[in-house]
Amino acid sequence: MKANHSSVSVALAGSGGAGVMTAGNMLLEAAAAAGYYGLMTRTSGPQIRGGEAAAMVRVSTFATDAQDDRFQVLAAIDWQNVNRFATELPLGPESILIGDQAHGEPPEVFTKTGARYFPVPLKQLAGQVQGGWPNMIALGVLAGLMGLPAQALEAAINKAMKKGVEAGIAAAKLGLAQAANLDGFKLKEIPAKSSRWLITGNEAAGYGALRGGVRFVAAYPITPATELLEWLSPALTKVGGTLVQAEDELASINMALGASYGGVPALTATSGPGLSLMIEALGLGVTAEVPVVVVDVMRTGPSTGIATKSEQADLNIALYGLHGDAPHIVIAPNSLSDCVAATEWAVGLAESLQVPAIVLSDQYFGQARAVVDVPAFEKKSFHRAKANSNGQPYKRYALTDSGVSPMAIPGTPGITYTADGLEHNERGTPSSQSGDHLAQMEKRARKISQLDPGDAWASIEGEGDVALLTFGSCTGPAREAFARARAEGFDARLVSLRMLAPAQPAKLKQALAGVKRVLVLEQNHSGQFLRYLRSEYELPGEVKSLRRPGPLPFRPEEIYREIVRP
Amino acid sequence: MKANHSSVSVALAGSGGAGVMTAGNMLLEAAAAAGYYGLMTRTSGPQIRGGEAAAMVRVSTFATDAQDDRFQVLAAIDWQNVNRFATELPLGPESILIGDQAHGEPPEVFTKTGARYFPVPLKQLAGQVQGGWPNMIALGVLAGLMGLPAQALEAAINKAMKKGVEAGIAAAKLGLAQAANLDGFKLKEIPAKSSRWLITGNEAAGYGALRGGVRFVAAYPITPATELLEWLSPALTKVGGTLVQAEDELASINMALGASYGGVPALTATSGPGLSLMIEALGLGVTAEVPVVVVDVMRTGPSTGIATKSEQADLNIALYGLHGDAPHIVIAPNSLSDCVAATEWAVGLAESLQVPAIVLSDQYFGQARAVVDVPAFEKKSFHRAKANSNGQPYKRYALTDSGVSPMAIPGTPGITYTADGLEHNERGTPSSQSGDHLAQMEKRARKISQLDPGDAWASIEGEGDVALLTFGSCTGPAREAFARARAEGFDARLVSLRMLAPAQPAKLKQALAGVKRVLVLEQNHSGQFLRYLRSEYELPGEVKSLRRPGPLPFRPEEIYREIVRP
Amino acid sequence: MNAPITSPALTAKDFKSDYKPVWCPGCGDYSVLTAVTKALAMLELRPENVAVVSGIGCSSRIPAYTTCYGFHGVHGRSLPAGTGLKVARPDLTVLVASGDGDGYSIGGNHFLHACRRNVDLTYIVMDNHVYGMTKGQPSPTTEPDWSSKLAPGGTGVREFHPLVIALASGANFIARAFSGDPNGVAALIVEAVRHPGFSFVEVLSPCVTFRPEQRGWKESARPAPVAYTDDPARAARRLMTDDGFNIGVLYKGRRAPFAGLPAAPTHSLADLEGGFRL
Amino acid sequence: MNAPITSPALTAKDFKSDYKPVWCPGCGDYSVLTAVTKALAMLELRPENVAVVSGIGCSSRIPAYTTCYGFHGVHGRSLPAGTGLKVARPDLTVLVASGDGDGYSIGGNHFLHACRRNVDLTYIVMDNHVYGMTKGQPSPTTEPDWSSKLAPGGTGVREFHPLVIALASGANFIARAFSGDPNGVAALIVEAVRHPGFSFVEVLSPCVTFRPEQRGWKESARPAPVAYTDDPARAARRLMTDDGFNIGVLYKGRRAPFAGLPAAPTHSLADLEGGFRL
Ligand SMILES: Cc1ncc(C[n+]2csc(CCOP(=O)(O)OP(=O)(O)O)c2C)c(N)n1
Ligand SMILES: Cc1ncc(C[n+]2csc(CCOP(=O)(O)OP(=O)(O)O)c2C)c(N)n1
Ligand code: SF4
Ligand code: SF4
Ligand SMILES: [Mg+2]
Ligand SMILES: [Mg+2]
Repeated sequence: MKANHSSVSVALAGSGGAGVMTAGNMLLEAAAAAGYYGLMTRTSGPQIRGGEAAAMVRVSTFATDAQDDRFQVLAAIDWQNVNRFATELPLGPESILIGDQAHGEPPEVFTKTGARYFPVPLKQLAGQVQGGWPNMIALGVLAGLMGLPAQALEAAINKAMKKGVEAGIAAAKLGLAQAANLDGFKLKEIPAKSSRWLITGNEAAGYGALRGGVRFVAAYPITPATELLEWLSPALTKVGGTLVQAEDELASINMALGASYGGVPALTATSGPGLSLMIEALGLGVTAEVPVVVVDVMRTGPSTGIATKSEQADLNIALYGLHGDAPHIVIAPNSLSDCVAATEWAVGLAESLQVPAIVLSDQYFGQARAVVDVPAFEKKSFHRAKANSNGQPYKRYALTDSGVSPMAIPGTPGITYTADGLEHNERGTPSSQSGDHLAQMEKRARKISQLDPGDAWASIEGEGDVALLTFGSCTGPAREAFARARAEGFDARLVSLRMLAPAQPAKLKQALAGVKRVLVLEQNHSGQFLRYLRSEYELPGEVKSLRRPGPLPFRPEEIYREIVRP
Repeated sequence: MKANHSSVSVALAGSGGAGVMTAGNMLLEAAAAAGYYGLMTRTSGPQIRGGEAAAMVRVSTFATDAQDDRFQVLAAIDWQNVNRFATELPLGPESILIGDQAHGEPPEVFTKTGARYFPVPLKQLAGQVQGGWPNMIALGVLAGLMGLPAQALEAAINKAMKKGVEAGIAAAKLGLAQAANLDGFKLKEIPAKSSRWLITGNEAAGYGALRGGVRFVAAYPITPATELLEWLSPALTKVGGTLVQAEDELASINMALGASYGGVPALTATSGPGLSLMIEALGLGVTAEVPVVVVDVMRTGPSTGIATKSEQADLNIALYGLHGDAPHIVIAPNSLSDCVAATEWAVGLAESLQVPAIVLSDQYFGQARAVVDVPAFEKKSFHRAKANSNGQPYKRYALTDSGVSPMAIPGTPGITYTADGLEHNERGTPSSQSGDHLAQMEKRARKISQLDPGDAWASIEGEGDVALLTFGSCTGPAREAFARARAEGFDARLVSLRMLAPAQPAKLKQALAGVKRVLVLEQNHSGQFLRYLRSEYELPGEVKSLRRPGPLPFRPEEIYREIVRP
Repeated sequence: MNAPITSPALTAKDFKSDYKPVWCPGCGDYSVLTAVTKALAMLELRPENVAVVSGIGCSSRIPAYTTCYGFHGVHGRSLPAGTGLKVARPDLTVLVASGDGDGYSIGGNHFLHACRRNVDLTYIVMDNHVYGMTKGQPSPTTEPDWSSKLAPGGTGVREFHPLVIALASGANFIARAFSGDPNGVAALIVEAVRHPGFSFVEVLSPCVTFRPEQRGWKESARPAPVAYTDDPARAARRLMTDDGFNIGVLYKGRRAPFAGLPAAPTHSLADLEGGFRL
Repeated sequence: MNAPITSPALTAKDFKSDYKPVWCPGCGDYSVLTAVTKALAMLELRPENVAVVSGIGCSSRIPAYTTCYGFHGVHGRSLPAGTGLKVARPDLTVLVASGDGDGYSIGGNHFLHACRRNVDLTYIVMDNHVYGMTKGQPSPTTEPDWSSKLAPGGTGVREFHPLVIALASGANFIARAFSGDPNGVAALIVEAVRHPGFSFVEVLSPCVTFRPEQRGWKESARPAPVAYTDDPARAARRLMTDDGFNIGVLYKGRRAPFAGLPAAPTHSLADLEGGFRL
């Protein structure tokens, strides 16, 4: 068996209590310990807890947060209801199925892909080790199939298990031995190991918030944003901040506004249903010019939808959901690890422009765990312009050229004022005069439209007269598709937008100069991104929409085909 | 003085308690009694009650709900703070100012327009009548200046006053006599009097709701939608329905959904801040396929904005405010009296497509009172498709060709089901399968996209290679501008969209065939309508945006200039 | 389309659907489901004349597990939806089901106002002192010192007292039940449905997954020591000092329920046009 | 930027801004404004160290009429905004102002949870039993038989009892005031601000425009016949039977307030990265 794979994807499935997530996490840790990059995503049945589940682990010699086209290995502790995951676990004739004869044959939906079946007596082998479990045998088999070294596996088990380490290691080694008998998918060696983190998108966004200066968070739990909050709660306490669990999302966003009005950068995190409830207060942030950040970890909509699955369909509400003309910021991280920088940036923009900012993450980023290179942080400084008394009557909403007016922070004498969601004049006094309304509308629009995001507005890769436009978690598979095309000598342009609002027509125009064919890639049904692009930009050449709703992620192969299509 | 005016606009201003609204209403009634069309709008200062106010009355020989370019007469009981209304009361050199010397001279902001000032001793004259009031004198003056007959004035006073009718009439007659001394603006005679209503847009929308079959309303008061609810409350009781005052908008929209689920067509009315709070539940209506109608009487935004003034800036939230992909209906009445038919239609569409519908009215329509021709109602029948047991397992969300699936109404045996905002399969059972999600997304999109609104989607008037696109209350001044242009031999196309969602690209394409120049008219700052048009349609030729935020309405003259501009 | 008068009596089984609940094995909500179906059979209702309305949460999944009409709405809004339904359709029996997060946290305002409004429906809250569905965060009824990922060491916030709030807001019937005794829960639901106006049944329903210690509720729950009162002041005194484990009807009021849609119109649409006509 | 230690004592006038209120002549809220400014002077605070947070309504216009920092937010959300502010800035004195519509109707849920949470702020509700700003609709405290355009003949819905709800939810200080006696209101606000935790002052503040009969409140309001209690059960009994016109402090609790932002960090950001590092 040659070590010629630069990426191997395996899935481990089984019913509740089988320990597939535990084993999946250890496999990821083992891959990391061996110097590889890795990504783990998960899926489970409808049960609140304990039903069938699958851990999907991809190990690679290159950094990626995308799932591959197919899984090389699907292993199952048992096959109970695993067929429900068939669409999420694409296999091919080169794939192999691992299962325990004691639990019957693999479901037809998997065997009909042409995947070869190799039974392994997981249960029986586990019985050979005192305190051994079938999932640890499976872990060993999977690690062995990829060619992960035994030491890495041991290290991972040591790190993860509180008790039963010996038994775990013994069982995993039995699994490793089984793998030696099988045709595997050995990973290429990875040369130098860079400095890495093991992190989920939710943790990354939480950390980005803290880097941006957030010290107050108010929130209401909601899948798939809850882990972001659960990571932030103790972390905030450590850095001198706090998290308040609010009674609902109306409270959480208004608490955040109150704290921010008090001078403390503030954030909340939620998903679609919660964002819906925050719309009114976001408008208050716009009019009263109080910075605030909302991280929307998008899930499948509309309404309650599918709480545990991903989709990119909150673009409309994020961009256009507010009543009235309410200019604000919308930022989308374009990789799992970019959740750090994108959230930090959003906080900086909110603070420096005194405006609400929405970060569009999604369930895919939020709940996936990946080995990533430690991000290089730029030293940008975004600060809230604070006012001090100069003896003049204070104009909170002064009509400055930039549209930004220095803000008085409670406690500062001589410049007290009332922040107001009613239309107002420069002093902040409510006004129903059309002149004041127009002047303040223009001020609020100006501070957003004058913003120059530099190169941060998008990541642009490649050359050529085909361009693919996308955002968020579709970027990962697109990057991989581009790499494949490029490897075959076909270059094209990948433009992944990070700044969705304000739109950057001049920059996109430049990025698309000379382009003849535009592909617009997004994970939703109605083409929200396409519609947004059409309304804000002039797209050159022939435009094709590549879209489908969640939860199935785009695979590199399908994007690749569209890029190179003659 | 020749009776050669087809339209006269007058304003009566004064401080709190001066009775300007009472007099304005009587003037409107008198005009109606004399066979004219009329329109009354109002403005007032920031005080909750009693501050300065102005009644603006336009009387005309043709039906219109637009304000004219300028006021022919500005009368003031006193001038206290009336200058605050200067931008709302445009005057010209042909205009006249009426005021009482006892209250000083008219403010410079009015005199500098070139308007001539004619003092009338309102107070002193009122003193001549036992129980007489200056506002009744002013009423007489204004009626006289337009040439309204004394009988019409008497009839109006008789109708409006509970006591003091004699004194009122006597005072008004003194005013009439004063007018005889002045150069007035006599109205042309109006030939045959058609059958008319005197109605506000809010009443019209309320009546349209009842015509559509609405029998349950739940709502929370908000300016400027409150009068719609106040009209509906007793009216509903009469027709066998009811109105529940909810604790907030979250409750009102969910109550409406509950009633509608029970088979009773249901509605709520609100304005921007309230609509913001209804967003989540509207998504539920989409996913669970429960019809519901929301009338959004738009006011100046964003946030609390200017509660008492008009703007067309809730288009974004109405079209795109829902999280996830949530196809629904958005309808805009294009005249005050169209509030009846548009709302009735919205109810019919919601019911027959089992989907939420939003009606975009605005403060201008809602609170203006006008003499209108009794609308001719089409006999369309829109019904909710109801299911009955046929012995088969009931599929509430069956994948029909039309996308509409017959709905079981509680009480019907054999076909019970659970309506669900979770994604589900045809039976309504929650499902996180991508296949079910896609199928249901397509079903929900299909029923909207397959809808053929016939000619009702827009009103299209005129010919030529210039087209003006607009919606809602901008249509009135546009119609008047077109009439003027046409009178000068310059024809153009006016397309006022009534159906905003779903978009009707094929119909608009046809309507714009051959057009070289497109004007897009809307009353908001960011060009929401323009952006919507760009994203949904291919606009031919050169496109120009005519827009400004509220509250000042567009005047026919400024639109006219843009149409005929070489 | 009403059921024929001679239809045979139904049993609890006829009210249980064949969907497999997503609940964890041992979850208290299974017994509540059993109790609801028993109660409906005891009330001699037919599934098509009953609607079960809920919000979002493990507990709020209950409607589809019955054979009644169900409305599984958005988080926290079960009471408004149930209110709209009952006012519009006074002929239906409406049960509103909720959890401590759905009903007392995000839905707290509707609880206050539903108690005041006194629409004739029955409100059943499955209280497990935790957010089960979102995997273990503190709810309003959670003890202040219960440690969780979101609030390590506890929230420090005093528990919400649902029965006291219900009484203070004007609920017309207040009972506490324990899911460990499904027959007892059923009997209380029957009484609640029969009582006119807004009836509130708080059901202690353990979350075995995130609050396994609640298995101990079996030991704490006991019949209330005294019979219910119809005097709000007396009920207040009792409920303010109650330890949360007295089971039974605790208060019954005599307020008249909120009126539903009138049976028949008194005017035609044309009559209304009269108001506009010149 | 703190005020110099030697700054001269301020008077009520120093807390009154020069904006002309939009209120109707005779509105009870004028006296509440006076009382607030007097109380702040009596508390020897400085305007820059006080924040007045409100929602939407006539009453909610109060922040800008003071010289303090003000936050005039959206309808019904004054308490969350005030909570966020006070938790983030424990050094400030935070007054939250509301009306019976803003605070008890749309804002009812935040009221419940603010009482429980016990953040150290003072909540002043100007209760006029009507929606003044939107021109005369029934509020939660409106009498069930009060006829209005929206509810001809009355809503038929039982009034909301704010003090009972506050107590039931855990408020730490409960008082009722009457705007007809601004000095009395001021004294109660002083006491409320000084009491740690969540202090609730319900102020009967007539709407002379839509409820002119409330001018008669002058006759009804009287000092509470007994001194306040710190026993919730006793307070409950009193408040349940109280006719709504007993003025004074009615309950004082001893719960510890909710903690604000910690004074200093214990870790650096780099420390947190340790958790991700491989
Ligand atoms: C608007 C909104 N916010 C948050 C959520 C996430 N959420 C779903 S269920 C739930 C809590 C449920 O708790 P509870 O009512 O006690 O039900 P349990 O699961 O404990 O039975 C939350 C916060 C949501 N679905 N919608
Ligand atoms: C979300 C939302 N809904 C409704 C309104 C309209 N509104 C403004 S003030 C108000 C009621 C205020 O009543 P209250 O708090 O008693 O204040 P008052 O005017 O009586 O002092 C309402 C319903 C609004 N501004 N925002
Ligand atoms: S998580 Fe708790 S409440 Fe939810 S189903 Fe499991 S045991 Fe029941
Ligand atoms: S309407 Fe009533 S509450 Fe509002 S300012 Fe006037 S008197 Fe005061
Ligand atoms: Mg719970
Ligand atoms: Mg009030």
